[in-house]
Amino acid sequence: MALSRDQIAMRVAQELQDGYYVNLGIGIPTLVSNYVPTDMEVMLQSENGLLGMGPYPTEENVDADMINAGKETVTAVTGASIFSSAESFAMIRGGHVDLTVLGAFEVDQNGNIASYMIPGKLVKGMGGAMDLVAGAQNIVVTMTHADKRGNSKLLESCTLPLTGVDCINKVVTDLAVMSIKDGSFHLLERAPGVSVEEIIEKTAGKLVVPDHVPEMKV
Amino acid sequence: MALSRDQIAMRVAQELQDGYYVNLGIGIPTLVSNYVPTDMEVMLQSENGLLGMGPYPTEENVDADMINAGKETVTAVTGASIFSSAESFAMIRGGHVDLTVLGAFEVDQNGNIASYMIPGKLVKGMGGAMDLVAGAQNIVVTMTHADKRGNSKLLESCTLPLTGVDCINKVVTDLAVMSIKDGSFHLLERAPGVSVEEIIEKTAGKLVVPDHVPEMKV
Amino acid sequence: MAGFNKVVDTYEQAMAGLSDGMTVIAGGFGLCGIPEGLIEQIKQMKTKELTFVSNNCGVDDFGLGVLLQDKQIKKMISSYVGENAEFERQYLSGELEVELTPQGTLAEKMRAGGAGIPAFYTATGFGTPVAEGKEVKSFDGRNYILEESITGDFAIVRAWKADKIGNLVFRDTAMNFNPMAATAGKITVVEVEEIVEVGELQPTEIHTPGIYVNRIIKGQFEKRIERLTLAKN
Amino acid sequence: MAGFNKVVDTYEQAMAGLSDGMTVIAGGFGLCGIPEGLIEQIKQMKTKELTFVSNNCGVDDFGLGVLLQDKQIKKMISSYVGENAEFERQYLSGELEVELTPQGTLAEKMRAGGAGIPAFYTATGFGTPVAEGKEVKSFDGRNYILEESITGDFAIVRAWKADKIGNLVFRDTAMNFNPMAATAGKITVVEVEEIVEVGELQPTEIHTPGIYVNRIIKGQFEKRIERLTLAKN
Repeated sequence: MALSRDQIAMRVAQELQDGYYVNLGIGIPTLVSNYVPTDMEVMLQSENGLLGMGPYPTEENVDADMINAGKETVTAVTGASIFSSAESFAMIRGGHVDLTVLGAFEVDQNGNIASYMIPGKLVKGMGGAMDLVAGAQNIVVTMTHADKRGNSKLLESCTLPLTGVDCINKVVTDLAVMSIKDGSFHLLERAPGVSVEEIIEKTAGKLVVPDHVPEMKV
Repeated sequence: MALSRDQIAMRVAQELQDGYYVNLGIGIPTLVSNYVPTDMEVMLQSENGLLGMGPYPTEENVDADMINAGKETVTAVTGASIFSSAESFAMIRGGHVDLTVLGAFEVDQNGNIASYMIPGKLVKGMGGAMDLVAGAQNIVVTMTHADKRGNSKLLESCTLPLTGVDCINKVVTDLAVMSIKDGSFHLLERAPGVSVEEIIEKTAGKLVVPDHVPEMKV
Repeated sequence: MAGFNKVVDTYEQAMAGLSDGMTVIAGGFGLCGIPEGLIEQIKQMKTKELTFVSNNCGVDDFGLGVLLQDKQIKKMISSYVGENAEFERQYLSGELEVELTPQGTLAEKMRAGGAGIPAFYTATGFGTPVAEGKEVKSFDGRNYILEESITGDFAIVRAWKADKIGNLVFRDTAMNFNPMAATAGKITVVEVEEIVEVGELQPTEIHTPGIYVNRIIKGQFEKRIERLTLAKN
Repeated sequence: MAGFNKVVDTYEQAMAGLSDGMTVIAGGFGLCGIPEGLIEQIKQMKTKELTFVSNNCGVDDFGLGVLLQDKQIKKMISSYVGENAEFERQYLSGELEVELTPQGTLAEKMRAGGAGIPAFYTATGFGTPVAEGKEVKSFDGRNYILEESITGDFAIVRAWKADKIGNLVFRDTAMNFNPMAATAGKITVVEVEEIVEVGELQPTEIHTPGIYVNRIIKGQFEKRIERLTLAKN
């Protein structure tokens, strides 16, 4: 069965390692913070200028001056640092963040990503997404495998304006975990109960399928 | 009579204005801080990362972590800020310093300056001088009008490797105050008792001399 | 003798000299850390044809959004816009020009503007619509695009504490774009929560040295929250 | 589980992995704010053919100067060098390569290296020997040269206080090049005067966030003064 949003986040959480600095995008990526293994420490970077983002505040701790990149009120963990947007993106652009998780409209077999603009609709802007995909060495994209009409979002070539080129290594969808290299998607894991055939059918880009495709553990 | 080093500094101090941020180079420029008019406030920038440099410390206040760009022990005035070298030169390169005073080997009629390198001698480096001359809008060069052999240091074209091009507006020497514009030195003032003829004789570059050349007040 | 005292008493003095067609760099991220009173003063002044450089454009009735009603803004240079209806209307009708700029590139353009760096290379945006018309150069086998810096006729900044000579400290994530904005204005105006004695701010804890600041005014801030999110239970 | 604890107990651990031919970026200005114990450790390791990026090269018997005796340094990238006799001898004999770089350009090259900016334009050095072989471009009628960024295999840094997760605070003008150096090393090693509890450093007062730091060691510092100057009377 296709994974829920929380299950996708749980699977992405398995990509974390102890001591990782992690930037989580808006939406499913944000949920990943709920599933950090208890024997592990990670620090969350929020691109508006906070390293060491903590949970949402209680009502009495709400502070308009303490928000995250999604403009939500948050707290800072003990040991957090706060800095300017230039410093924050120096950190991101300079490749100092260990893992970036973000959503997308489309990803293609060459690691290109389209995530900020649907022509004909109002363009609201790329925010920090272009910097994040250009700066990170290690990016996981989370999204549904296909759109509501059943069209694949894993393409031979992105159709929408790009957020970045040749930058995505890994995609976790509601159906599968795939790596991207050498111009192909590589099927690594399938969602529990989901058949390899369904994944093949819903992947428009070139997909390399090994003999054995294990089920994800979520 | 030719001015002493302190008299040159006194004359340069007349270029100060209330509220100026000023960078003073090593040598005669440093002496300028002794002649800031008492009805005026200026703040001294030291390019190793100090805005608001104060006087030398007393013996009990010496601190190895508090030095100026000449590596001398100094103090900080009340209201000083301390920052990194990148921030310090952002300030300098960005044109935020109101006045820069520095020494030179040669200056020419096109506002070029040579101050860091004599071929054949050991080259010790330009330090911050190239950034200072490129960043400042308002630079005063202090030097003797001629070298020990009587050769003019105010040239048609610098002979030594340049520190910067087309960047010097004003020169204060032991003999004269000159501005530089339109490819010429312009004689503004002469040292008390120094004749216009002597200045003309010791200026190798093109010198525009007005009918009346007032004596400096030092 | 004024010396280094940069405190002004009125918003009129704070924004004196702003005129039609100027470029204004504004600090703030969403509604966080914005110079509320300076924006209101610009609204009062009815200055037109302004270009604003700001990460966002506020909401309908708060932040830079309030300047849309009288069509004071000609152009926005931002990374993320469109949290309000009037913005959308003016944008779609072509009345409002928008130059979308990646957030990190925007921050760096402001910093570069203040730091005398006219342009820099970044991988951000290579191969995307952002790269259109820009120079591309390869370093160590990777492609980068050339981005030019930004400076403004004015910068409007919100800080937490200032001393009267313009040394600034920002509060928590209200810092955001404010330090870079402060460096990039020909005239930098800072609206602060508190004016403290000179010497009260420790030299190494100052975020923005006073050299960048021209005018300081003590403000009153609503500090509206854009997305209130609370811990469950 | 190590988590974010970056404190090491020995200088051997601090500099583990340094090998012949590597590039090391060092903080410090003259003898102020230099990582004394890390330099001594490199001397003990007898690592050769090193390139050092540092504003200066110490004096004969202190700072980076001590690495000259065993000819451990192949190349210096600095703004001002030659405060010692052995340096001069090796330089003039061609044993030591020196790349003179304007001080502000050097600071910006380190910052750019850490910030993922491969190159930037600056007016500094245009028309001088520094510009030789570099691209020139005009912006708004002024000429600028293209300068490439610097990164190192290691960065060695001196800080005042660190918490165990690597957040740093620098003391007075011992800050100088240290914050940029910290961002530009593949492995950044910090020698500190004091290790404090996590949480003791205020989030907005941290000069270098821990993300840039790989290893921390508590040092003992001589803090030699290069030019003692005292007030008269």
